[in-house]
Amino acid sequence: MKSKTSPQMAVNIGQLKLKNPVMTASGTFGYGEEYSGYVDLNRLGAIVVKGLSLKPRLGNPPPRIMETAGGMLNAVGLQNIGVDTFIEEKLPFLRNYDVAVIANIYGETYDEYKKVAKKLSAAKGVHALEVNISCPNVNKGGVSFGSDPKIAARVTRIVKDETSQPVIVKLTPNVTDIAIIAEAVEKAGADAISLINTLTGMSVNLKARKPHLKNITGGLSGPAIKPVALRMVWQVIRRVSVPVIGIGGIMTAEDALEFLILGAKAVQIGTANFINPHATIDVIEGIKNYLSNNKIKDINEIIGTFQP
Amino acid sequence: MKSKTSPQMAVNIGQLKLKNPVMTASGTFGYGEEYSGYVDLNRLGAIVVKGLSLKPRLGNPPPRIMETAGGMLNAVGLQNIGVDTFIEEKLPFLRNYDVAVIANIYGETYDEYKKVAKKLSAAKGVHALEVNISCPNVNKGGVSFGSDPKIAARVTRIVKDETSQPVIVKLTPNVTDIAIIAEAVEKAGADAISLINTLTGMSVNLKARKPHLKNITGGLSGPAIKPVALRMVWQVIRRVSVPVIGIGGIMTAEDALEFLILGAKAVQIGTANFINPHATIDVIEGIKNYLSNNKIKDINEIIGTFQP
Amino acid sequence: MTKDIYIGEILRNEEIQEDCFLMKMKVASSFHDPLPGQFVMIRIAGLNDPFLSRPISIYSFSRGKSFCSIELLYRVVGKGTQILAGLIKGSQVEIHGPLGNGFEISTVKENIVFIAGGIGIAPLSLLIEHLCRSACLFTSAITVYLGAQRASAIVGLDKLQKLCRDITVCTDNGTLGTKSLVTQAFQKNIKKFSPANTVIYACGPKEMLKSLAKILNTSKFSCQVSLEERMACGTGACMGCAVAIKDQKGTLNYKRVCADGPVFNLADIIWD
Amino acid sequence: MTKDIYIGEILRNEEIQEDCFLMKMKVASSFHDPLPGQFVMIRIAGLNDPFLSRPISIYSFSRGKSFCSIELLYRVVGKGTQILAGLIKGSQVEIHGPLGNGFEISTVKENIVFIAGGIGIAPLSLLIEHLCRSACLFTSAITVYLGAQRASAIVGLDKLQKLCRDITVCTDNGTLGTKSLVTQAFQKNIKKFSPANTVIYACGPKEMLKSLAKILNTSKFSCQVSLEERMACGTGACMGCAVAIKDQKGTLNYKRVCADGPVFNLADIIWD
Ligand SMILES: Cc1cc2nc3c(=O)[nH]c(=O)nc-3n(C[C@H](O)[C@H](O)[C@H](O)COP(=O)(O)OP(=O)(O)OC[C@H]3O[C@@H](n4cnc5c(N)ncnc54)[C@H](O)[C@@H]3O)c2cc1C
Ligand SMILES: Cc1cc2nc3c(=O)[nH]c(=O)nc-3n(C[C@H](O)[C@H](O)[C@H](O)COP(=O)(O)OP(=O)(O)OC[C@H]3O[C@@H](n4cnc5c(N)ncnc54)[C@H](O)[C@@H]3O)c2cc1C
Ligand SMILES: Cc1cc2nc3c(=O)[nH]c(=O)nc-3n(C[C@H](O)[C@H](O)[C@H](O)COP(=O)(O)O)c2cc1C
Ligand SMILES: Cc1cc2nc3c(=O)[nH]c(=O)nc-3n(C[C@H](O)[C@H](O)[C@H](O)COP(=O)(O)O)c2cc1C
Ligand code: FES
Ligand code: FES
Repeated sequence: MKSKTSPQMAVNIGQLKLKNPVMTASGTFGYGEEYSGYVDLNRLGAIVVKGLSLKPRLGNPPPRIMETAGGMLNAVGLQNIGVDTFIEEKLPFLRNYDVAVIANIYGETYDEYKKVAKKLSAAKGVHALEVNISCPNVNKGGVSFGSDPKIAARVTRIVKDETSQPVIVKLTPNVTDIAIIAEAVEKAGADAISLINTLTGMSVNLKARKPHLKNITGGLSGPAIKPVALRMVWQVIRRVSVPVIGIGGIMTAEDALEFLILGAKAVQIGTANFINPHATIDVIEGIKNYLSNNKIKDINEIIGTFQP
Repeated sequence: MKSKTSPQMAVNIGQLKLKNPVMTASGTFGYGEEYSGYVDLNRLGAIVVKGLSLKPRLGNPPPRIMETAGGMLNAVGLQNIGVDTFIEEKLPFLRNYDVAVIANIYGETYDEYKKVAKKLSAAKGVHALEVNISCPNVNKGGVSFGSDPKIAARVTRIVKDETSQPVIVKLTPNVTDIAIIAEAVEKAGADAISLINTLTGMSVNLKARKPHLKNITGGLSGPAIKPVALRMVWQVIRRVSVPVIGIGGIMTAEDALEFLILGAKAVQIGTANFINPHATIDVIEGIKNYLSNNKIKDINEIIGTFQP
Repeated sequence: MTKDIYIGEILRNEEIQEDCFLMKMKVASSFHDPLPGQFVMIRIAGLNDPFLSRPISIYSFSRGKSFCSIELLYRVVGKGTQILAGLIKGSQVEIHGPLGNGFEISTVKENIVFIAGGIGIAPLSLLIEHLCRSACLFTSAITVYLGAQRASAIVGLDKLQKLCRDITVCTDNGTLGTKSLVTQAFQKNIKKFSPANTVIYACGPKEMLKSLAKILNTSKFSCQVSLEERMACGTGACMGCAVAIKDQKGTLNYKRVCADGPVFNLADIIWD
Repeated sequence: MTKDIYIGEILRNEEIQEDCFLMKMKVASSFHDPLPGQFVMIRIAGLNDPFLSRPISIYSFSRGKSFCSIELLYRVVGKGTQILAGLIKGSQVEIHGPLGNGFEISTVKENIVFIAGGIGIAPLSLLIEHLCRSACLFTSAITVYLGAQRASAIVGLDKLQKLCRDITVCTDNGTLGTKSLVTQAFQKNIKKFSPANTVIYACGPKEMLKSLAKILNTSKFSCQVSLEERMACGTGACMGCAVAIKDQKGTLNYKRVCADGPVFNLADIIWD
């Protein structure tokens, strides 16, 4: 039943051209290396690396993760090697591959975002920036940058001013109205919007009467959050005209197709990598099969074909 | 290993005295009747009935529910028989039991809340009101009453003015900062706060390229949302002094104990009833066993013993 | 009536046709005698994925000395039924029921017509069995129209053949019986039956019931159908399994398939 | 090296002690030879509850003509291991590995001391086997201290006895061997060993490793331990399995048990 010509899988996120719409989600695929034994990185739509900060970050004390029903909590606390070490030590490895590399960036102050963006903008082998605005804003007493449209817009503008690379802004779901934030960052110049980051959650160790995570709360990811992710993509997609990248609980090609049909131009695979190190390739293959079986020649033909 | 004297299970929610901290969650236990074959209603801490509106509500067209990973979506649309029919036809049945009955109320306008509260306040056999403020506010273009602290406070005050019964305000999790809403309703006179209602989610029917729910979006409940519920209870409990009732994904006694240890004075069992019609009793028995096994004489001794 | 959750121990679980399984289980004798058309909610104890229980009609029931046995006839269509199909002898399931209202049984009619599409035979079969066993009824009064897409999707025929004689089998592609939609096969013979002395029972896919509704539209035939909807509780509490039904005044009301049905008068159903 | 996900077909899965199971499975021969101390991530294909894979050390490994066989020794402590314990012969699991860094093997030492608490014997056992098989080593150089709370929690002893002679068994309650903590039993004999010519390998509960750290505190013994932490990916990507480790300058760093470990120098670990 398979058609002989392979379906066309390339999609564009603004100027960024991807082989296919399947990326890795930041923080779930290391710096690419960690999965290079399992996955031919050349086959991926893009690799979004672990969130980078100006200085190396120690991250939170353990325990950092806990399993939940259909998902997991993490409080890694953005442990990372810092932008300089990334450029020196990790980027050369990634340059060996013919794959789009997206640097996920993170700051505790506006200035940090600015500096990280600047450094990465000058680095060879980075094809786009993804701005994580879910982190607590040190200037504003810990309220997340991403929960206030004005602050979200300001971060976006600051990063845009530092780079000529496409800027993707990644939204947090822990807000009353995500569409308002999306509109604000679009207006501020975002070239694309990705969503969702993790939902804030918590897990209680009954025996010890303590939190399971040392950090008390953590970010919930995995299939448990897929319904929330789909809803938010649906909300945002109708309010912005820039491309939207769907993230949240995608485990299979079918899950990914749900986001694409809703109107997401691409998707990111997060927690699924942990359960199945081959998940990204399985999703790509699954989408191809779906297109072939349904005699669809080009992935773009199905994006946004959802009928409410 | 069981101690011979049964542990003391009674808790107080303000003036409301409950045999034990286990209630049913609104909309998941009908009007009590539906489960009276499976559960001796006399054994429950309280029965919270299906949300009541001033006039009977038809509810949303089907399909109304969909399964998700570790949970379900519902878009019942508050189908109910209306407050008058409830008082005439359902309350007499409940009066046969020695159990606290809590009426969950719902309005599309301030005035509807007021009128429903008034009617129930005068009805014999209603022991408290639970105000559902997660519903879209028709006056404010569909934004939920519960997502704005001022509106939430106003609804609380309106209901308080109509009744001498304890007023529990039930919060929606679809907000940026639930603690602000909790503080606002406490200040407005809420005698207790219950949380969480469902997270808004969505499910896509890939084959039909349509939503699984006719209403497109629905409320996510079940174990998938427990981490979010625990986190929100934890956020609220430290900001208000009125009793907090924990709701969200409680399937077992252990789940319930997690909420109690965090500081919730009582819990509600929702979706679990669907999976196990005997869930409420299983939770009550399980808590008793836990107390006996740990030689704790009174449930109140463990409430709020969590050490962050 | 006290209701309970029962452990069903699988005695047998066989693929009797392509993708179609017959599961026999034993449950404690406190299980109530089901009415034809009632169903159970079934799940695998301790398994949270799939999360919800699944509604399945009672296909056959018998009461032994120390336990009851229940047969379910089901088609594998998704995750839940797939997992059921994998259960082996000795495995345990959790069930509760019997749930819902059975068919209204009128013994005064001359003709009783059954129209079943595919797995829709499951709830009807118990009713046919019941009617055949009730002394006051001649099996000659029973006419069955059994249809499916293709031969391999025709199930329950062997049991039927033991119960009654007037069976018309049809398949969409003609691989068994007449090549015809089951509703068309019935329509061709509709003149044989007088509305006043006939009662029709039907179960099958929505499209089949819809065309039956069209066929019977202006006629005076009384027709009861068993409907399916996604369910969460199965006990009438969640309002999840709504179906649009006309009340006496003809206004739309949402009824619960689990508690107000699954059997409804075909004429009362409002199709979308 | 290309890494893959393997299907493990259960050959045997028996409770060899109270709550302690030995699982033997066969996997395709492309599975790489594990180093002692390495582990696999294991899950039941298609089952999403529990959600994450579980890390289990490779207890034993052999390469046959057409497939490899892997043995896992595990204790049932929660949902995941409970489900593993329920698997019967012929069931399939999904594994990936071998993961992590094994023990550093120094063959020049005179004495090799193993200290295992309970199920902690699992990763050490493969190392002992390896050392015994390597020609350059006399089994007399090996001393094993094997401890647990009670007799029924002592596992892996039979296999050990086939490999080496100098085994001290101790239990907290004295139901087998010496009544002593395993670390105390070692401490009593510590004078027998010279730091320069001895290497220590240990695995067990955190408390055991902590007291071992205290015992060895100012000594010059080189001691490698295998640590456990909750894991999500097992491949170094999620940063979930962090453990506080001193770097050369003595500053705290979070290392990944899965990718930087699970074997660490005891002296580098910062206990909370
Ligand atoms: C009262 C009642 C009695 C039933 N009796 C039988 C029976 O005797 N034998 C039998 O094989 N089936 C019966 N069904 C249908 C059966 O419940 C569904 O096939 C089953 O729930 C599908 O579960 P799944 O996980 O395999 O499929 P899913 O993955 O949940 O869904 C697969 C497909 O089945 C459809 N579906 C899912 N749930 C239902 C449902 N409750 N009703 C109708 N379609 C559904 C979906 O829309 C989808 O197309 C009955 C349904 C009801 C409501
Ligand atoms: C590298 C490594 C090798 C291991 N090798 C073995 C082995 O060979 N045999 C064996 O029996 N066990 C081994 N473990 C421990 C094993 O992974 C846990 O016992 C298992 O994950 C518990 O899963 P569960 O679902 O049964 O328990 P859960 O319900 O998840 O937890 C039950 C208890 O186990 C603890 N626990 C959970 N996960 C881990 C973990 N990853 N590490 C330590 N404790 C945990 C929890 O804190 C809790 O107290 C190893 C762990 C690691 C990290
Ligand atoms: C362990 C872990 C670490 C993460 N780190 C980051 C990060 O550094 N930056 C970021 O923007 N998102 C981070 N995320 C969020 C994911 O990229 C993704 O948005 C989220 O997990 C939801 O997708 P999923 O359900 O497919 O995992 C992390 C998620 C996990 C589970
Ligand atoms: C089918 C269904 C109907 C519900 N109806 C109501 C309602 O009428 N009023 C209300 O306040 N909450 C309603 N809820 C929310 C529940 O009371 C509860 O807050 C939520 O389901 C989370 O708890 P759970 O995960 O234990 O189900 C409903 C939930 C479900 C699943
Ligand atoms: S399934 Fe819950 S009311 Fe019918
Ligand atoms: S488990 Fe993911 S980094 Fe170790």
